[in-house]
Amino acid sequence: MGILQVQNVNKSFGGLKALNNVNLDITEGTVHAVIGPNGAGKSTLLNVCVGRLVPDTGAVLFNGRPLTGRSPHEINQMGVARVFQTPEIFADLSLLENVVIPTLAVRDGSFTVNAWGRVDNQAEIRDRAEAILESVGLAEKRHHHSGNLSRGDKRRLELAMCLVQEPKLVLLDEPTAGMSRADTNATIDLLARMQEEHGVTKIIIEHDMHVVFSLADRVTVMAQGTPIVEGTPNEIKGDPRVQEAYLGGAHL
Amino acid sequence: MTTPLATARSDLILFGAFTLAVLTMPIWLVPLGAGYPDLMQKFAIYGLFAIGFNILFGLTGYLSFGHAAFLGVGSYTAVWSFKLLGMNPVPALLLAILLSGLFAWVIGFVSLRRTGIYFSILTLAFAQMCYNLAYSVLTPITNGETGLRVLNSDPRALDHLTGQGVVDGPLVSNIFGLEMNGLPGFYFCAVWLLIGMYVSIRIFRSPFGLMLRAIKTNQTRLNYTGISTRPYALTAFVISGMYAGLAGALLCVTDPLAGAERMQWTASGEVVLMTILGGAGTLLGPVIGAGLIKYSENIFSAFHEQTLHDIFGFLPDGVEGVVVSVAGLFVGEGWHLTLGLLFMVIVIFLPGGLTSGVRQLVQMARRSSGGSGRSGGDAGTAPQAAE
Amino acid sequence: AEYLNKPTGDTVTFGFNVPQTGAYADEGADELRAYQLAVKHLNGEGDGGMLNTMKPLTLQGNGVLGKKVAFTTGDTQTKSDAARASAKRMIEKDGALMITGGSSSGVAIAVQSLCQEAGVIFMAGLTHSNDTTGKDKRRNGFRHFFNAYMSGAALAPVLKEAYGSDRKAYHLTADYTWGWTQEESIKNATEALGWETVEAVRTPLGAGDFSQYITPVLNSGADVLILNHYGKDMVNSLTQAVQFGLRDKQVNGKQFEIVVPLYSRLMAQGAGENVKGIFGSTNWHWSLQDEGSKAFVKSFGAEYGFPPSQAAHTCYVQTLLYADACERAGTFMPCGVVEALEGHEFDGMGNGPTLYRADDHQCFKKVLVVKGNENPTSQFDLLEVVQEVPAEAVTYDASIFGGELGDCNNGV
Amino acid sequence: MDAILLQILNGLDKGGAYALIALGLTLVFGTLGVVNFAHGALFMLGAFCAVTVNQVIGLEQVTLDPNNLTPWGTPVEIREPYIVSWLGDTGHLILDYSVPVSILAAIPIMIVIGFIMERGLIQFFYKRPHAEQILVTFGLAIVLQEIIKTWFGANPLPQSPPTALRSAADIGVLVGFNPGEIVYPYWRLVYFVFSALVIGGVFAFLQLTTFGMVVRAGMADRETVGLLGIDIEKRFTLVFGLAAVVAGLAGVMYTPILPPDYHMGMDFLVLSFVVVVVGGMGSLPGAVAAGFLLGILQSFASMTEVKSILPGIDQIIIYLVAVVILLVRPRGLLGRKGVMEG
Amino acid sequence: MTTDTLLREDLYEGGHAPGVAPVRGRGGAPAYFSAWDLHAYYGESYIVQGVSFDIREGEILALLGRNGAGKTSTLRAIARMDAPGLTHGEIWLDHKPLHEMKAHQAARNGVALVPEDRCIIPGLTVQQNLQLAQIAPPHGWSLERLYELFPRLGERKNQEGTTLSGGEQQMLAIARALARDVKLLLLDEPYEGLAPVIVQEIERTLESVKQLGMTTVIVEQNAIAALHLADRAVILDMGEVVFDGTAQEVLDNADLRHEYLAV
Ligand SMILES: Nc1ncnc2c1ncn2[C@@H]1O[C@H](COP(=O)(O)OP(=O)(O)OP(=O)(O)O)[C@@H](O)[C@H]1O
Ligand SMILES: Nc1ncnc2c1ncn2[C@@H]1O[C@H](COP(=O)(O)OP(=O)(O)OP(=O)(O)O)[C@@H](O)[C@H]1O
Ligand SMILES: [Mg+2]
Ligand SMILES: [Mg+2]
Repeated sequence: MGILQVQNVNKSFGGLKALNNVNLDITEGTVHAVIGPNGAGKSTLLNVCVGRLVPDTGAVLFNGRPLTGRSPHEINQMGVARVFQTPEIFADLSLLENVVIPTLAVRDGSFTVNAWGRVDNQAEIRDRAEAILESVGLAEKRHHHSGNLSRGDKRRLELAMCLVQEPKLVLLDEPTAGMSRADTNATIDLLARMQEEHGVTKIIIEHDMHVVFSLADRVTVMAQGTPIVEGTPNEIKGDPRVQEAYLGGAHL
Repeated sequence: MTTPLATARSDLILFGAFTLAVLTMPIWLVPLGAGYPDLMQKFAIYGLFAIGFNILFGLTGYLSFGHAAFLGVGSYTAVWSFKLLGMNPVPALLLAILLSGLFAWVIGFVSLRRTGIYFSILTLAFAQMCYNLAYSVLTPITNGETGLRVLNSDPRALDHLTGQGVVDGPLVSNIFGLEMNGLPGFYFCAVWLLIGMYVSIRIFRSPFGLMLRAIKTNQTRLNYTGISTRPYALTAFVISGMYAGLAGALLCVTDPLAGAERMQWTASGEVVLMTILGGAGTLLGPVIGAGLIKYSENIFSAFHEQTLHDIFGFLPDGVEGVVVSVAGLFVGEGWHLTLGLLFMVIVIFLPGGLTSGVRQLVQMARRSSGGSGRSGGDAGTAPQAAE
Repeated sequence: AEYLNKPTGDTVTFGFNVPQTGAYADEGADELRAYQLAVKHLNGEGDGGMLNTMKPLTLQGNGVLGKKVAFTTGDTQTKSDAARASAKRMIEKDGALMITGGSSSGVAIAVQSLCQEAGVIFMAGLTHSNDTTGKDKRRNGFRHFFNAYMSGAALAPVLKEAYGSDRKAYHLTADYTWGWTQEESIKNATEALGWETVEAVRTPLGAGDFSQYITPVLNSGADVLILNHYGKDMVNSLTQAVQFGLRDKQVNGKQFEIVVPLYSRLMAQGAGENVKGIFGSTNWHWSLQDEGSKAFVKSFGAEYGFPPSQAAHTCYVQTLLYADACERAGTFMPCGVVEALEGHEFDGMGNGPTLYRADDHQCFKKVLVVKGNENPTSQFDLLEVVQEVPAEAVTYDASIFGGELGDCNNGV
Repeated sequence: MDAILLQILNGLDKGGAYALIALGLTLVFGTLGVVNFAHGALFMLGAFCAVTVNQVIGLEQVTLDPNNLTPWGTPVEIREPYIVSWLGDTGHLILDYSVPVSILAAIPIMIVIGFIMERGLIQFFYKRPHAEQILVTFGLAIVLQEIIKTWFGANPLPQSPPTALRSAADIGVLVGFNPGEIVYPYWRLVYFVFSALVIGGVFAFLQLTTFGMVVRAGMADRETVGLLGIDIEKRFTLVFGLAAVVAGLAGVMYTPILPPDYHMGMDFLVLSFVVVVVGGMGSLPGAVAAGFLLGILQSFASMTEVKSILPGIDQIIIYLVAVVILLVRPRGLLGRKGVMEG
Repeated sequence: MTTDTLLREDLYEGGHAPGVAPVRGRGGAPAYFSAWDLHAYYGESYIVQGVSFDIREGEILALLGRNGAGKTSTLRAIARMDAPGLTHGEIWLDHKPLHEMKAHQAARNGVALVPEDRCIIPGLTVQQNLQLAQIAPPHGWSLERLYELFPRLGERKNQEGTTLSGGEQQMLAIARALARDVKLLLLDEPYEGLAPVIVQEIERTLESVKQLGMTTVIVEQNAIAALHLADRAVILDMGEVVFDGTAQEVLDNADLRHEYLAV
């Protein structure tokens, strides 16, 4: 049994069936890519997993415990972190503070009034935060205002914020969209390295096939709210349905 | 604004300078015409009120338009404590903090279900309900329009126990005989202001404060970071409610009367204005804003034609007449005009309020004298101490 | 010092604490004009005003006790807190020995108790609640203005004469202490005539639109509407009541009537022609023909170009009375002044022979019953004096409103 | 029954006024994203347009009567409006209709005031935080009201409706009630119809015209609209002018009901914000719906029967309803997601 | 000597007389579009630091560079958006001084920006989004013609624009630009976040736009794709131009690609 199980999930927006009876089983320690045309319901699927949306029917289980009905912070505290399609960061704060916050969240839990200690005196927190910034290549900018980062940098920052929590499962929604090749490659390296070091389970949504095929152990292809094919990257490449629905004539 | 570089040392310097400035107020305020106890007490009390408000608004961005309710609750509690227990301010302050905290918890619990202006209007609605009821229906508790006062016939249990029950002068709050009016009253308030300021600095620099600022910038992210935002915001709300309650109680310690207007929306608006005027989210800003508003309220309104003639007496007659009549528009009954213009001028020319506006000006001056490069662009985004 | 703020130089400072902002700003401005006139007269400038008619008179026209009168002003904003802050400034910073002014009872009571605690004299301005010299009276505080009880006592006989003794009254009352005391006083007075009170409805202060309180009057069976409102509330509720056609109505075979127990000329101006023919009471009116009134109107009118309001009158008189009391006492010491004012009888100040009653520091004098003028000859000629009710008719037992004067306080 | 009907009428009338004031506020907020604390001041300025027009048409010729002295010794003034001495009865008629006549004057005046305010001040605050918008517009409101106070004094200045509309209409008879049971002032009926017309007009303008489409687009994303070659600022200025006119007209027409004074803007400020927020920030239909809802509830809460059960309910009803609605519906009656929630 | 000083001197020798469109060094023909020494700030952050390039009529220019190089900022500065604020520099399009204009004036003079995040206007239908583009003159393609080019949009014309899928939104954004009379089309990452099928579709669209001879600047992370489409390439780094040459040169120069584009 996998770390994350999506069971018969349905979700509609008005008349639109965004998720149609989705079943998914993610094996612990693997990188699972979800691809599919725009509007296939990939982001919606992630939103259901992290509690941003409540499915109409069906359930999502994490390590056998249901995620549905829990609030986002509880889900995160269980070890699920998420990178959004449009970066969600603390735009008014410095990069360092941006990563300090998730670090504190891991240490202190979802609510602790720690109003007396100084943040800058908490060495281990700072060290961890600086280390993670270093590893995503943002260390130099750590005192910058994060709202002024370019989009690519915002993505990386958000990734750092997730990774610093050492989650059991990371959900990444197009982590390299808008990134230059160089940065994309760096991100691939980073993710691959994290994978080697910590073996964190990941679900990645990506349109960049280069990323998908470099990282993914398994790939699910979605179209119109339903997974149509699942398999290893190589199986997917050859599948005619995938070619038609998603890849078009793209050469890989 | 950014924490990591605001070192403990720079905070200490800030606090030391602030302490010095506050304690020497009776000296340096005299030339400004503000060196009399009542106004200095008001500076300290409203400064405290604004500091507390800033913990909520400056850090979390939740703009409460009903904070005067807690000021009122604090005042009423203090007077009731005087009436029932006795004129010692300590139980009055403690009870006021406690009760206003409780009120804030209830109101905050409900209001914090909403954000943005919806939150503001919820708090406003609660405060206005408190005000309207205190003014009329709740008169048995609040003594309505006249205001709640301490009477000689009140029980004042502790006073009677300690043999201080029978007073043949006015009833004034006192600690072991030291009466809390005049200068002692000011210093009593000043001590509380300093405590309040110190706590505020600690909160600003703490993990808790960081979480509050994170609430302001991105609640969604915070939720997905495993933080449940509501209890943080509620704690901040309660803390700032307690500051307000403390301020309300101090108002009654220095002058044992609690009136309902203290809870009116204009009073809530006033603390909002104080905070924005001085600079929301900065440590000193709110205190400065509070001082500025209270100063203009008390000093500008006190001018009248006679004083103006005295001031401009050196001018030739014809000119003097014109100057006095023009100046007369801005003082005395026109002091509101001055206040309005002050708001406009400050916010137009000093965005971010007095403190941050001044800081920006200084930076701008520094930049135009220094060179600029790509890294120069970073100067604006690089961290600074809070003030 | 033997008392607080004992003047050491050649001036003595009075604190004029009036509303300069808010709904009563015009009234406050008029009060301030009167105060400045009073200071002039006390210092021997101008034509002397009521100093020429005041009896007995010890003032010399050279200031008070040889010291020139100086003054400081402040804004009460019609809020107790602001008024007290401003009064404190006068006492602590400007060294004022006497605070006077105000346009509402809440503020008057708050400032009066402040002055008591601080140890200066408070000479109330316009305050009409029974409480000011009733349950909230203070030894250091004095009121020349009349009160709600006197309004009722003065109005009732006139109303009976005009509208008969078989009437059903409907009260709309501003929901705060002054409104309640007035409602109570008028109710008592009219019920004693045989009127029936159909309903007494409390309206929120500053309601603005009173239509939802007025429509129920239409079919309530009442034939008189009594508006226990003051200031803007009175202007609005009266205007709107007239618009709802109340005055054109016939109920129980009688013409429907409206009564505004406390009138002021400034308010009447605000309500415009809606006041025509409506009864009420006031403390004083500029058209009075006694020597004191004439002298005051003359010097005020000459100075400012229009006649004084009743608020201006009471403030002017209070200032003179205080100064005279100091002169008579030979000291500014509050306790001395209190003694000089208590039980003091005087005349020539516009309301006939007057007594400052020692028991509650309330003046007893003539009360005017007035009616909105049907044919005003000028913009100031809005009220017509129907009757000058003698002091005896409005005097009551000091104990009925409770309260304690306490001891006088010199502030040291 | 008649009491309830009358209260419904009251509620509609009051609601019309609330809606009209809230409408302009929402318009400015929804389009320009500006929290305008000076909106009440615009309402007040509108009312003082009526006062000014009345004073101008009623300008009097003053002759002194040396034989007749005032008690303070100056000759008595005899005043006669010029307009009457020139036009005779027509003059009287114009004077009588000064409030409706003021509408003609108020429209251009309010447009100009709106333009000046927007160009001179508000435009610089589009991108500033709401808190600073509040501070500056609040300052402006104070300045405006103080100027009015210096000019016109603090006392209310009564304005009469035209004589023909001064009394109350017996509208109950029309629907079968006894005479005298349901009477309602003509002017309030006029006000209600007027507010309905203005509200309808504004809606039609924004929903049915291209201008409206552009403005709505500009509300959502001003930057992109600029990229399409549209000078959105100009249109925003027009919108601000429109909002000022709506507020001003609401003020003009309200003068016979509530004698205007310099403070009336502040008196309505909090209320109008509550209405707007209960309706949902940025939603015009919401503002209108909330205006009527609060008006009617307030009327009912003031009934003696209700007050005897819940004392003081009429003092807090608006706020209580606001709390309840905001808790049940997160964004007010018809609010949009994401607007002013940050 | 850095590449860019070399290029500047090479291209803009002698500068140009004020008020007159600069003359292009290369070939001597007047440039259709030229940006001259642009400097722009976001508040206090100095982002565009002296960017200059020009384009001939009908040419397609690929503007490349890594994240944060200032590509978007340059496009926004050219389109005269409020941020970043242009503090220095001149922009000329068809003899019109864009640097003296505001965004809407620039748009009226033929600049059309298809922004990074598409900016479909919420609350309006597809059709209304297009109509909006045709309110201010001068108009470009008719709606019919646009629906012919983008049949998917025609099918969804009454749907609210923001509910379209990412690819459709991109089409709408391009169509909206074409609905105006475009002299200079600025495309900011038109392929971002799109499925390969859709990318191909957009590519085809851009090919057909290219056939029309529309002067275009395209910013794209997918450098190879952009270079295949483009005639010329400009590479930005840290807010400065580090390369200006033909697209083929970049494709041929592996070092250059490696250093600035990592491909
Ligand atoms: N909150 C919502 N309300 C209405 N419709 C929605 C909502 N969220 C998503 N949709 C619709 O659901 C469908 C699936 O959307 P989703 O965002 O999951 O697609 P996606 O696979 O992530 O596409 P892309 O690759 O473009 O990001 C789309 O048609 C979208 O328009
Ligand atoms: N609104 C802003 N305020 C301040 N700085 C900004 C802003 N937008 C962008 N920047 C900064 O400007 C620089 C250039 O950003 P720009 O968006 O132009 O880069 P880009 O080349 O388009 O990058 P990307 O490929 O990531 O989109 C970056 O360093 C970024 O941090
Ligand atoms: Mg998606
Ligand atoms: Mg970009």
